[in-house]
Amino acid sequence: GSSDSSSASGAAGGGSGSEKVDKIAALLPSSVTKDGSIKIAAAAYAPAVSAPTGGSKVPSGWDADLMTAAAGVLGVKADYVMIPFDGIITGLQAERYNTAVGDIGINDDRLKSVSFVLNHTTRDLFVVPTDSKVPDTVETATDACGLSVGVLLGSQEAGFATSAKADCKAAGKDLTIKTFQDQATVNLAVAQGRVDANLTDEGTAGLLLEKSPGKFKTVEVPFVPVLPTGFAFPNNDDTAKITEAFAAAVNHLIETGEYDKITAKYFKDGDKGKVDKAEVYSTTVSGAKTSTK
Amino acid sequence: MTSQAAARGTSSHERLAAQDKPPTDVVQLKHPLRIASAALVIFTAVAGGYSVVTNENFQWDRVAFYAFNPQILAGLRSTLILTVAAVTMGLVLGIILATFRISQNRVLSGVAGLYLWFFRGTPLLIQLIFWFNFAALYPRLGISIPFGGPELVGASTNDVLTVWFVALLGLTLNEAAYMAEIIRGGLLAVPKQQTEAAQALGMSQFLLFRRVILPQALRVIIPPTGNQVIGMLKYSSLVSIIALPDLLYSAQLIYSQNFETIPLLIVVSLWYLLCTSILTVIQRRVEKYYGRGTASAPTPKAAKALRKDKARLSEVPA
Amino acid sequence: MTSQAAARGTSSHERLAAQDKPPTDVVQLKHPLRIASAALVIFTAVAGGYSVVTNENFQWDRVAFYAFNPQILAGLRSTLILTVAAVTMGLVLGIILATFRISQNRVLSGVAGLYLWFFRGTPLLIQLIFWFNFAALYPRLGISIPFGGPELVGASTNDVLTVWFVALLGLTLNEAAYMAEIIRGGLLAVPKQQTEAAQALGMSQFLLFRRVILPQALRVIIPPTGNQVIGMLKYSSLVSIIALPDLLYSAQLIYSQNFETIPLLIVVSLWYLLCTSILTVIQRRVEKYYGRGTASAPTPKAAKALRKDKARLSEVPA
Amino acid sequence: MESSNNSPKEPIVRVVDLTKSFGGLDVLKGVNLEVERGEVVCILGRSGSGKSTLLRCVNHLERPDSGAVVVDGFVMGYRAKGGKLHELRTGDAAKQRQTVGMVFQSFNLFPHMTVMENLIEAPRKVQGRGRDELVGEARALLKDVGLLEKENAYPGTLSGGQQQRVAIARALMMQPKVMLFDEPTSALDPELVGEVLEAMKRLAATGMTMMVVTHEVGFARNVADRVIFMADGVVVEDGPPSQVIDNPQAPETKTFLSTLL
Amino acid sequence: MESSNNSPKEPIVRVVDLTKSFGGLDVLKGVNLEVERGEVVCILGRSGSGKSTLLRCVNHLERPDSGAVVVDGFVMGYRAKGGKLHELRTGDAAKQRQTVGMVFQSFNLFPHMTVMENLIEAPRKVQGRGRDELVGEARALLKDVGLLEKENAYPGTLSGGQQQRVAIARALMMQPKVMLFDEPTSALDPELVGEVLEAMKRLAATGMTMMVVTHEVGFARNVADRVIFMADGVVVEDGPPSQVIDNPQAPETKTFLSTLL
Ligand SMILES: Nc1ncnc2c1ncn2[C@@H]1O[C@H](COP(=O)(O)OP(=O)(O)OP(=O)(O)O)[C@@H](O)[C@H]1O
Ligand SMILES: Nc1ncnc2c1ncn2[C@@H]1O[C@H](COP(=O)(O)OP(=O)(O)OP(=O)(O)O)[C@@H](O)[C@H]1O
Ligand SMILES: [Mg+2]
Ligand SMILES: [Mg+2]
Repeated sequence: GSSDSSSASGAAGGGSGSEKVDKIAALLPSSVTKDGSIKIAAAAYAPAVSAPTGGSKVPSGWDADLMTAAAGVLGVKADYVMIPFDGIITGLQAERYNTAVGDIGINDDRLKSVSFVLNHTTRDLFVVPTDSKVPDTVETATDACGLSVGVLLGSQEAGFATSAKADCKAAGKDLTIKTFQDQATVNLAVAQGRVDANLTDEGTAGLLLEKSPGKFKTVEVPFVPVLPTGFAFPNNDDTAKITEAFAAAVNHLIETGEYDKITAKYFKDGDKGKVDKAEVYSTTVSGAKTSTK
Repeated sequence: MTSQAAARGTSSHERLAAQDKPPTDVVQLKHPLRIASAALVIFTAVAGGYSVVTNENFQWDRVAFYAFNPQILAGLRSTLILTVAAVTMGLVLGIILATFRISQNRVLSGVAGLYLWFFRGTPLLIQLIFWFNFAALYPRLGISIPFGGPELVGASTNDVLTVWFVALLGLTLNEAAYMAEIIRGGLLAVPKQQTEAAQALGMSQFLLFRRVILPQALRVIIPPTGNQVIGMLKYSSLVSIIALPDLLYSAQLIYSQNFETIPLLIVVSLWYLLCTSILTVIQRRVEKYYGRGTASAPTPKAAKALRKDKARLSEVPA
Repeated sequence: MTSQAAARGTSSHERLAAQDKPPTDVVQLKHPLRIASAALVIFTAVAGGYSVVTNENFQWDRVAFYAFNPQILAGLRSTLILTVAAVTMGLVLGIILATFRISQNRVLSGVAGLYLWFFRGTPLLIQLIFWFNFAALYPRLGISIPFGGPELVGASTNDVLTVWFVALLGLTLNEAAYMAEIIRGGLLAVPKQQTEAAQALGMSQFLLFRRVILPQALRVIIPPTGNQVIGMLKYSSLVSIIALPDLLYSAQLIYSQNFETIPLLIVVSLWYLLCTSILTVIQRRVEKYYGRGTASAPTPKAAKALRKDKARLSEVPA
Repeated sequence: MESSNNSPKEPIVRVVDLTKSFGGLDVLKGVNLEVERGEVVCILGRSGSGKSTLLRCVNHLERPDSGAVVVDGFVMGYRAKGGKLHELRTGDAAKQRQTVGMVFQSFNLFPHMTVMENLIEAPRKVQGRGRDELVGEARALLKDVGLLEKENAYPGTLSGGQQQRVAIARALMMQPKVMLFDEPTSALDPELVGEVLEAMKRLAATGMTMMVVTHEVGFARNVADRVIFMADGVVVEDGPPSQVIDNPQAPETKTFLSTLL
Repeated sequence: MESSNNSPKEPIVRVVDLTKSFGGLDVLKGVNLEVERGEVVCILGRSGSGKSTLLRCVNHLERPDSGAVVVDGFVMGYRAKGGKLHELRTGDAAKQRQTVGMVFQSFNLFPHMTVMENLIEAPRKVQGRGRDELVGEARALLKDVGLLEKENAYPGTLSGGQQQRVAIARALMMQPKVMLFDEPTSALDPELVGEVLEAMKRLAATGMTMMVVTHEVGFARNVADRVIFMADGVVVEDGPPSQVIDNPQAPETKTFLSTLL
């Protein structure tokens, strides 16, 4: 492990609970500790990840802050690169990055290519214009038929929308899906009525309502399962070690209460998605969960 | 001094004596470098090809699997429709703009200039986002009394600016700016004398433009237009920003879910290469056709001037 | 018959008798349509401008707020650096490719042809994604014995292909393909006689290329190169796909959080317009410079041919 | 070899006090001139004396600054009405030009049309005449100039002399009252000059009114009824060839002819 | 007005059994020719007879199909060694061309260089000589052809005759042993022909060996030591001007000269 205990933790995110813990840091594989920093792909997806401002290179947001804190516990420098959401998994596969943040949902498809450390669960909602005729709750997928739904390219929600569309097809109806390349464009599309609803996670929905007061409201969608989300890691020889280290770091943050502080900062109405324990999801690490089912 | 210059050029040669017959056996020059470089290039190509074929990261089986995927084919169709429609409409609008630009009327020419400046000066991507979100600026489109007067006829912007409409609008307006410059060049390339000859025959402005100027300008216009079509085929992929699933975006939609990025990009590249190759062949054909009658060039004098008046008896000046 | 034709053209005129002096008072033609169209255009422009300025959806205060945002300025810097670097390197590679393409050596010319076909045939976007994910295909870059032999020197692909490297690589390889065609056109535009004149003076291939052909070709090459630079300025925004924060992507990063899409896009458009306008002015200057010495054209005969030999005494054939 | 026209005294072209300048340069400084019906007038003068500009004013390719050109009683480019000249719209001015045929130095055939298409295009589209009738007429004219077998050739494949003869036929297809020739042979190789002059000579013999700017003094002497000498934007000499060419009075004419001989 | 050379009997150019064809067209069909040091040889012949091709073979701008050109004892384009001709690399062939200067019909000055740059470019870069020395030499040559005041002008601003005189000076800057002229005046307006012929005549008087393809029979008669008449790829007549021009034997020569007179 690294012996350099003074190694800088992320400047912005670090709090009292993110000092280096040597025992946990020792779990990191040498390929990471070698140059004292980890390369993190971050997809701007407020409020999970917000792009850095004012000369800083460190993004903010609950997912990013958590990562920065975890890096602090592990005693490595958090070296962020902002990338588009749909570039995350490919970037990991190309081993361009050691890990990635961005409210990345864990699912079986993704587990074929990458591994995760659970850090949160996310509930999805429809965001609709305030004057929308969509009812306050859409119970089943078939209740959503006939709508046109905007989703973000590469997101889990895009996957759920696709399966809802299949359900509608089976019921002899249809559901229109529009896939946009960034969340800002989805928002504009909803605001202008180009799509009826934006299927997105709770955090994003909260932020959107906050930034555009009076324009939007949320609609509950119980037919969409609650998603585990987490830090993503490439599948390679070091996966077992690095996921173990990060799981330990997150667990440490949960224990010290730092985890609660960070999420409280970004979820105004109280965070409904907190987890008790960071688990490893992987198809290559023995002992890890291999499926979300 | 003269011998010095000669010595420099020819010092190592075997000089023939005045009455020696020069040898007749010729030893051709070998080009070892040329052969070596060719060999190197061929070797590199073969090694690269071998590596591409055998590297399993390329996942050729997945490439084959996706090549005729219905979503991909639908995307290809969208791309082709967009390209053809945008180029055609861009051509028409471009002709209008070009005639405005070279018109005597300062206002028209100024307006066309402003148009070209704006549409050539901003990225197509931004133009597309703008049109797509035009409803955020003007929720209703219609004709109304300006400066705050009431609306006469109108409709909701989003009802008018559907995704396809926006895509075509953006691509066309952009393409028209480039086509206008190409067409202007073509029109200016037709000699002024052609206009005069047509006028002298009593032809009206419109007739002489349509029957004399335009057909000749086309010869100059066609080759760069071919390039524009090929360019449009590729740049039309920018419409993915407004969620119109063209060829590339259809692939992105698939790989963003299943992460088979590389094979899907290969599929898309192959389709693009196929289309551009076909277009290139068509372009050559069309160019040939428009060269008809002018291959042996209508410049009456230029070439002949050099052959002319060779035979002239003259006394040398004293 | 002759009178019939005349009647058609001039029937409604007042015919002068043989000894009438024609009137000298001239009533100029009015151009009501021209004036009306100009008025309409100016009116539309003013109304449009008024609407843009007063429509609060444009959020001009936010535009002003973001215009000099440090992130935007940093993005602008990246865009400019990318443009300059990619065009410069593309030019160098383009010269090499163009000389390959017109070379007598079939292999070199074939390889260059293949290069052009591939890089002009696939969208830049795909090329960028490819290079960015090259590590997924080849985790290590290096020189090794081909067909599966051991590696001699090498490095991890991702260490070599940093974001900036990929961006420059992608843009340069693509740009080179287009520049090669432009340069080839320029080289072919230099008259063959210039080559012969230089050869007759004992110049070597290299010298004649560098001192005679290239400077003259530049005159033809510069104008389309200017267009390429302006194009590159805009198309370089595609590097946002690999998360290089250029001008456009910097704006996207900001509006992805606060959703102030429209004002930020206006800011970006204004910067692009400013840069392209400046580049256009520079382009005009450079074109002028390279026209030096050739403005009054070195075609010895073409023009003069038409003035020549006018005075000739000849008998009419019987 | 005096031309055999029986000169009826009726001017078909009248140029009255014509002036024209380009920028600051006064090119025509008050030209007065009459051409009788059936007359062949050759215009001589050194380069820059305004010969081409004069011809271009006659068929209103240039608008005069002042003065007027009257062809067959109509003021070119204007409608004379109530003692005033009302400028014609471009469309009407174009139609009016039908009465005047013009042959240029550089032929100016339409390169993308065959010889036949060159000939019938304008009469069909401008005069709205039938294709069949025109083809027959065109063949007759091509036969006259000895180019019947070239009707489907493109101009680019013809020699300069052949192109110029096609250009003459093309102008005649419009059945003009006057034919203008602006140095019709000066862009030709010497061997080809003869055939064009021959065609013009035959045209003159049909009684066509012709104004010919030329440096072919031989042609002027043999074919012209009248020779006009221009210098510096005015007519300095006007008379039968025997007088102007062989016995010039004005010093400009003398100098000019001496450089030719 | 016979030229004043004192003809030393030593051939500086020898053309031996030279053949050359383009595609299927045999342009040179076995040309044999010798030019003595200091001799001025004019080559006549009708268009297409192979005159230009012959000159271009002499300085190896064209590679002969068979036969050879020997200039000052060296086979152009080859190294004669062990009874064989070894082809030179392009670089060496280029250097070898220095011994032969060539002036083209269309001047071919470098339009992007001033007159002075045109003159000193090749001797500086090819022969590696110093700038100052060359500028002095160039000024002397420009003075000879009467163009000293034009040294900083671009070729595009010169008349054709001036351009051609600069082209002659440019070729002379390389200090060649033989000067080739390919119709040096045929692209010139008639008024300008004289000044170029005059420059050539003065060059001949300095004792320079010259091969001149020309149609200026007057020049040939006055300046040439020998006139060669080519027809259909071979030399059909070769002798002093008094013989070839004024008393031709071959039927081709007779026909050719009769068209000129
Ligand atoms: N469109 C124009 N713009 C400016 N100057 C012109 C124009 N047309 C002619 N000129 C000038 O007017 C003068 C007379 O020209 P014009 O062509 O009538 O002379 P010309 O007698 O026909 O001479 P040439 O024998 O050379 O054809 C010349 O100096 C010419 O440069
Ligand atoms: N590079 C070439 N390729 C093909 N044919 C050629 C080439 N150069 C010359 N020829 C042909 O060879 C023949 C002789 O050409 P050459 O130029 O030597 O004739 P010339 O005697 O100089 O005629 P001119 O007086 O017209 O210049 C011509 O028929 C010409 O078309
Ligand atoms: Mg004229
Ligand atoms: Mg020749």
